[in-house]
Order: sequence, then C-alpha cells, then structure tokens
Amino acid sequence: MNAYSADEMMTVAAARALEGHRTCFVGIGLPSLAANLARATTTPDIVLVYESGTIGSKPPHPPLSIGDGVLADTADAVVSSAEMFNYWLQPGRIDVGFLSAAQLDRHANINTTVIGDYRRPKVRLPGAGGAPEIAASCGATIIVVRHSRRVFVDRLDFLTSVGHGDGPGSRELLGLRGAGPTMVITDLGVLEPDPATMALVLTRVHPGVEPERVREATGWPLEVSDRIATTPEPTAAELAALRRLAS
Amino acid sequence: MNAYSADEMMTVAAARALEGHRTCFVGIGLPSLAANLARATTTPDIVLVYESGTIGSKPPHPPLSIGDGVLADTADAVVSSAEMFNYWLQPGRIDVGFLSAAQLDRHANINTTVIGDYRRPKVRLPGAGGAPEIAASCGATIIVVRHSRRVFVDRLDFLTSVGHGDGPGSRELLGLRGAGPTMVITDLGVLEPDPATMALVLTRVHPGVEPERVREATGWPLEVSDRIATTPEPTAAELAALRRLAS
Amino acid sequence: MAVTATLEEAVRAGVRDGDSIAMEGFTHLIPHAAAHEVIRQGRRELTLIRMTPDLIYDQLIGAGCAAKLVFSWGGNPGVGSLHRLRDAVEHDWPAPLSIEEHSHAGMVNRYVAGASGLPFAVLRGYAGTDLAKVTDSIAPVVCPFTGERLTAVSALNPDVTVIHAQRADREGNVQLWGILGAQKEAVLAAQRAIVTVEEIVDELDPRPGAILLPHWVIDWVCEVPGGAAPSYAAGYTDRDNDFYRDWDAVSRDRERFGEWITANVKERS
Amino acid sequence: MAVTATLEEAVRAGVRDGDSIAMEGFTHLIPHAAAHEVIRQGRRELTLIRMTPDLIYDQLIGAGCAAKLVFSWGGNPGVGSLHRLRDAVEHDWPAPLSIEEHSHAGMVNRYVAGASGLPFAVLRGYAGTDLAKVTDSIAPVVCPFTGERLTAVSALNPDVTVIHAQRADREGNVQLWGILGAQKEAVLAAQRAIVTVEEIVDELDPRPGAILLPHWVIDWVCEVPGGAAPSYAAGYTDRDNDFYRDWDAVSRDRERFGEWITANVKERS
Repeated sequence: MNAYSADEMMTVAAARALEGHRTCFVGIGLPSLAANLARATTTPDIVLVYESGTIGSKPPHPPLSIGDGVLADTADAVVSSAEMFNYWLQPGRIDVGFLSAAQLDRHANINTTVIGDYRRPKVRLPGAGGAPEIAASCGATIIVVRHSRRVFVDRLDFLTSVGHGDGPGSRELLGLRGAGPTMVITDLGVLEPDPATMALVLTRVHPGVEPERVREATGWPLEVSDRIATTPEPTAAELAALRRLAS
Repeated sequence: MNAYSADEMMTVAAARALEGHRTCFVGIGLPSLAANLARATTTPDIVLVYESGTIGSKPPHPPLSIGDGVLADTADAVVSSAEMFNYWLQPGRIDVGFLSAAQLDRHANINTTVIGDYRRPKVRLPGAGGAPEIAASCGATIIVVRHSRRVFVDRLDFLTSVGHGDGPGSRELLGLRGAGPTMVITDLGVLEPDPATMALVLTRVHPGVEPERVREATGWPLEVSDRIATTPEPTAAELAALRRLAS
Repeated sequence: MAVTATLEEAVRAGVRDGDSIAMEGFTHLIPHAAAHEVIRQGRRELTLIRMTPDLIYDQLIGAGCAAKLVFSWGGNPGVGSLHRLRDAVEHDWPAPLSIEEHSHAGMVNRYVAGASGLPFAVLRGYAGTDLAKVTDSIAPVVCPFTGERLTAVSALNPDVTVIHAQRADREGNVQLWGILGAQKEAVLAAQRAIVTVEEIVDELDPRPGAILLPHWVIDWVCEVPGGAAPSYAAGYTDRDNDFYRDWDAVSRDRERFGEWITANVKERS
Repeated sequence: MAVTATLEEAVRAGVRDGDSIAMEGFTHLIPHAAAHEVIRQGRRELTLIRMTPDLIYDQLIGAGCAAKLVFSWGGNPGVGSLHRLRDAVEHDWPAPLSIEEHSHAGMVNRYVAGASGLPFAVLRGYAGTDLAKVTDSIAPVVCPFTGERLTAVSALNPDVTVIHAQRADREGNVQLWGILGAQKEAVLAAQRAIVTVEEIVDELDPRPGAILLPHWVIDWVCEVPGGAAPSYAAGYTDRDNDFYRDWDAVSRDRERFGEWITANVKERS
C-alpha cells in the first residue's frame, strides 16, 4: 500500500475517468494535472485541447498557466481564441471537458462568479471564462472539486455554468447539446447523476472515507447509492507518474 | 504619339483612377491588370487585396487566375476566405474595389448572373462571386467594362450587385456603407454618377471618341456632361509598363 | 479518426448517391483526382457544393453525377464560361440541374456556420440584390441591440467534404499552406471528410502559413500525388494554365467532352 | 497607417480619459509596458476591455485608471484572485468599478463582430445561466430558418486596442506567433491601434504559425523589448511565473500595492 493524499486520490480518479475518451478540453489547475496524468498512464493517445487555443499539446509538465509557451510549442496546431470557441468547442467536437466550481448544487450546476449578491458581492470570484460553453458543448463534463459544505450548497448564489439545470429534460429544453456532468470527482469520492432525477448520488467513496462523512460535507441531503463502491487506491505507477508531473 | 488599342486606353484610365487610394480589392481579369499597372506606375505603394485571400500581393505579372501561387508567394499575409470576406472586406477597410459587368444600368447596378429569365436563362453567367459585397463595402468602386448596348442596358435581367439602386438615398436605405460606383471606365470614355440623380453621365471621352458614339453604344438616353473632357493619352511609360505586365 | 485508404476505397466508403458533397479549394488545391474517382464510380444525384464550381464541377455535371449545384461563382477563371454547367442549366443536358446561388461572402459564411455548429450566419450582404429573391437560404435578421436589418444565411453541413492538401502524417494529421480558401470550414462542417495529399510523411515539420487539420476530424487520407492537377499544390506542382485555356474548346462540345471523359477519366484509374 | 513612435508618444496620442481600451493577449504577449505608461500618464475613467483581466488590469484598476471592466475571467492564472479587482468590486477602492461580464466565447465573439463590421454575433451560449440576466449586451436571437433560439452578443469596438507582438518591419507590418488569443480581432475592431514589439527589423521572414497585421490597420508601433513582462513573448522572453505567484501578496495589501506601483511604474519610464 502506498501513502497518498486525498488530493492525489482525487487527481488519479479524474485521470482514470478519461479512459476511453479521445479528446479532452482542458482548463487550468487540477484538471490540467489530471489530463496530463491520463496521458502519462491509461490514455496515452488522448488529445488535449487547451482553452488558450492549442490542439494536441503534449507538455512534459503541466504548466502554471494554460497560456504557457510549452503548450503551443508541443501542439499539433495553435488557433485563435475565436476559432477555438467557435470551430472546436461549440459544435460538440470535444468528447469531455473538465470543470471546477466554487459552488455546486445537487444538479451539478456551477457557480464561479460571486459569493453573495451579484451587485454587492461578499466575494468576487474570477467569473465564467470558458466554463459555460464547456459545460454546454462537450460530449460530457467531469467536475473536479474538493468536498465541503461551502462548495456543495443547497442553492447557488449565481448560476454560471449549467449542469443538469432543474433536473430531467432541462438540458434539452435549453438546447444544450452535450450530456452535461456525468461525474463529480472530489477528494472524498465520486458523485453521479441519478438518471431519474438528474440529482447527484454518491456512487463511490475513496478508500477510508465513510459515506456519512461525504454527507456531512454536502449542503443538501445527499443520496447514497445502494451499490456504493470504493475507488481502487492509486497504484504505485499512478503515484509515480503524478508526482513526476506535479514536481 | 503612341499607337495603342481602346482596351489599353481603358486599362490605363483604370490604373490612373487608383491614384490616391491606399488599398484596392482585386477580382480577376482586366481589374487585376489595371491594379498592377497602377502599382508599376503612379501608385507604387497601393496595397492589393485579392479575393483569394492574399493581402499585399506584389505579383511580377498579373496572373491568369486570382488564386495563382504567385499571389500568395508575394503577399504580406494570406488569410482564409472566411477571414477575407468577414474581417477585411465587410467592415469597409478597403478603399476601392474594381468590378466588371455583363449588364449595367443607368444607376450603375450590375448583372453578372443571367441573361433572360432566371429559371430558364438564355445565357447562364458565372454569378455573383465577391461582387455584391465588394459593391456594398469598399469605400468606392470603379467599374471597368467594354462599352456596348448589350452591356449598357435600360433594364437589368437580374440585379447581382447594387450600384446606386433606384437613385439618391438608395444605398443609405439599404444600409450599404461604401460610396458605391464613383466611376465607370470603358473603352470609349468615363461615366460618373450625377450627384443629384445618381444616374451615370458621360464626363470624359477617350482620345478620338465622339460623345455621340458613346450614346449609341448605350441602351438608355445617356446624358453628356457640359464640361466633358478628353482623357489624356497613355504615356509611353504607361504603355511600356502595361505591355510588360500583359506579356 | 483518419484511416489511410486508396482513393477508390475512400470514395466508395465516403460518397453515396444523393449525397451533398463539397469539394473545396479556391483555385489552389482543387481535388480533381477525387472528382474523377466519383465519376468512375458512377455516383448520381449528388448535390455539388462549392464556392467556385470551376472545371472540377463542370466535369461532374457533364458526366451526369449532379442533381443540384450550390455555388457562388461558376466560371473558368480568367478564361470564360463553364460550358457543361451552362448546358445543364440552359438545356437540361445531360440532366436538369437545380441551382442554389449565393455570393462568395454568403457561401463562406454558410460553411463558417456549419463548422461552428450554428444553424445560420449573419452578414452584411445581398441587400438590394435579386439573389435574396431566388435563394431560400437567404433571409433577413434584425440585430437585437441596434434594430439594424442584416442578412442571415443558413448553415452548410455537407454529407461529405473532399479536399486536397500537401501532406499528411501517418496518424492522418493534414497540413496545407498557400491560398487557404474555405477548406478548413468545409471539412469541419461535414459529416465525413476525405483528404487526398501529395505525400504521406513521417513528420509534419512546421511550415510558414500552414494550417493543420487534426486526424480526429478526418475520416480517410489518400496519397494521390498530383491529385490537384490541372490546379496546383503550392510547393509541389504548378497550375496547368494551358489546360484551363484548352478546356474551353473541349467542354463546348458534348461529344468532345464525352470523349475526353472516357479517355482521361473512365479508362484511367 | 502605422508610424513609429515612443511608447510615451503613442499612449499620449492614442489613449484619452474616458476611452474604452482593449489590451489583449491570452497569457502570452500581454502589453504590460504599455499599461504602465497609461498609469504614468494618469489616464482616468477608462473602460477596460479584456477576456482575462489578469495582473495587467489588476494594476490599472488599483492605480485608479478604470471606471468599468468588460471581461470574462478575472483571476491570476494558476495562482488565485486578482485582489485589486476584488477590492474595487467588493469595496469600491480606489473607486467604484462597474462590471460587464461575459463568458470567453461571448467576449471573443464580440470582438469578431467588431472586427467584421457587424453589430452583433451569434453563439450557442448563456442558455440557462444567470449571466444573461445581469449583462445587457446578451440577448436572444431566433434562427430565421430553423426557429431555434440562440444567443446574440453585441459587438465590441474599442476606442483603442493595445497589443504586444514579437516584431514589426519599418513600414509597421506586425508579426506575432505562438498563442494567438484575440489580438487580431481586437486590433481590427478598434478605432485606433497601438502595438509594442520586441524589435523592429528590416524584413519579417515568414515564421510557422505567425500571423501578420498589415501596417495600414495599425496607428503606432513602438519598440519596447520585454514589453510583455512578466508575461512572455514566444521566441524572445520567458514567463516570470514567480512574479505571478508573488503578485498575490503584493496585491493583497493596498499600501504594499501602492508602494509597488510607485517604485516600479511611476518612478520608471
């Protein structure tokens, strides 16, 4: 057994979730690390498309910023921001997109705009960036975020990016083409939408985590799947690759 | 005095008309020759923008096709067709555009689509190409065409590209931003719109051409300016440059 | 995901009777070899889409492959008319040809909309012209901010797009440079894409002015040196201007055209 | 028509109090030196337009140059918050800052519309989000062909756009490569354009991946080596990641920020 942190477990779980996908739209931060971990382990051929306009980037280390030169230098193609959003993201060409959240509700809708009132916010967050259209247009999205009641809230202060809206049929009604969030991966476990309600259900816990602890870290009465599973621990190879990338 | 053809006079007059302009949108055929003659004589710094997507082309010889490799090889920039029409032509960035016509009416509206009925044409012409938007968006347009009653008609069979529409105020009403045709240069002379009626008036004849001959070659009662002038003959330098280019 | 194939295989798999097909290339990189394969395989009832129909569609139309033409400028550049196109429109020979006609700006924006996953594009265009009267895929649209009236054109999403490019690598990434035309948009707008290339190489070293279409938006890559002739591939082949001039006489006459197709297309592969 | 100028001259001629100004560059080629000149010249009441406000606008906002911010993502990439931006929005310090907020796709399409001479652009975006409720430059638009409801965003046409690029020639043609961002659209959408470059050269030899902005769409070209620091210019300078990390602490504190601006901007030129 390997010693590893909860964040490492989260990143490894996110990387594993890319298996079987061909193309991944990458924003900054932990998603970039997970996407590059997938490339270094289970899914070497995955095409990474960065919001900054690089297609097929193969960075030796995940960069601090999604606009780092290494992404352009190692890309198959570099395109303008206009082309990236209009020709590549919007038509639904990209299989899967990673997103994070400052607040997340039970239908996996995301707030990254403000905490508090929009006109007089308690905390002004960075805002939308590419997230609304990633959430709308990718074949599926995977949300990666640390679990806490501050994040997993009963009601968003602002809806920046649509997950499953008000529940079943919402995405179709809004004309959103991708399947939306298929998985929320946290440092405690994995949540997936119940097909009947499109509300998030705890389907997996990471090793050593009790479902009750996840419920306590969630701001609404979180349902736990009857068939809840435990995430396999990170393998030695996964941890070694992750630490090489993160160093 | 130099011997020259009516076509040569027409091309020289067209080249001279570019003086003082900074950028010229070029289609195929005679306009390309005139634009390159201007670059070789009076207006060496004029920037030629070709419909095929080349900006600042400096071809040693006008090419047969506007898509010839020499246009790309000698260009400052090559852009996609989408960019050419949307970013460069449409906003009115280009000072002057050259156009030709299969039919032309008194308000300098152009037909290049069909002779006869649209659904069952007597002659199917090439169609619009870039002309409607050149006519709409360039700061001004110059029409270069051989003079005959077949071309200068009382009524177009089809309106492909708008000149001055129905007369004064037409372009404003249609939301067309450029000034429209400021000059029609033929092998017989030069016609310009009367500011009061926006109908074409014969303002210049080429050397040796009587106004009556131009009227006879025009399918409507062509007005002749009180102050009609005669085009200065091609200079030896102009002819030499033209023949070098056309050879 | 691109697979390497012979042109015969790619056209057989990718082009079906009744398809809408875009073969793009603005004078440069026109996929003539692929068009000849379409003629050889006897495809029928195609909707041919192309900004500049050019000799390539004159041949497909004359050979009886087309039911409809969607275009913006149908001439032999610098030479004159497309006689097979004219014969079809003026005399229904060899078959009636319906026409959907735009300006270049309209056509290219239809590809842009198609490539962008939008049902329409907006432009300043067509105002005051007769084009809007005869073409259903042109409609007015009002700016929700200024109230200004502009023009919408509907998206083009061909069943299949065929282009010619300079090079591909073994994964199927395609690189092309020189005059770019609407190839990128036509490929991204299509359901399927066939690319013929001058050569397949181990590595696509970067080239000034080049664009790259990644392997995962292309279905078939075929190595067809000279596949653009009589058009050209910058850096590989030159434009055969004489062929364009001579085509005028060949294409004027139905019989002479038929002989040319038999000798140069049907009896070759 | 581009003229060569010092940065001081160009900013004095090109940037006025109350202007809307776009300084673009997606992480790469951010025109920091020009922003510092704007601070030195004491410009006020600017409407700052930028997809990613980043440190460059954190500094302009903290220095009191801005009345309004038009943007889509306001963070310190990979580090955290923009504390001067937050202080202005949360506490009106040093002055109230009004906000016009979009997604990246919306912002870039606003530039595209501006560069294309259109009053608006169409995208699939904002459906179901609260952004459309708080931002006036977002409105619904219906496809005239399919009846589908899409989103329109109004065009951006800044009074002045400022960018940094690798090179210009003596005529003022500007060449840039690497991550391209929205610089071309921002320049073409603007009334006036200022470009700082790493160097002015006799000839711009072609470079893979490079775009060129011709001299006749640019007003002032200024040779400012290192003008993007702490951002970078591919092929010339590297990104100063430490500066970005350290900025978090500098910018958290009003006094420390003021000292930094005095020492590094106001007392330098």
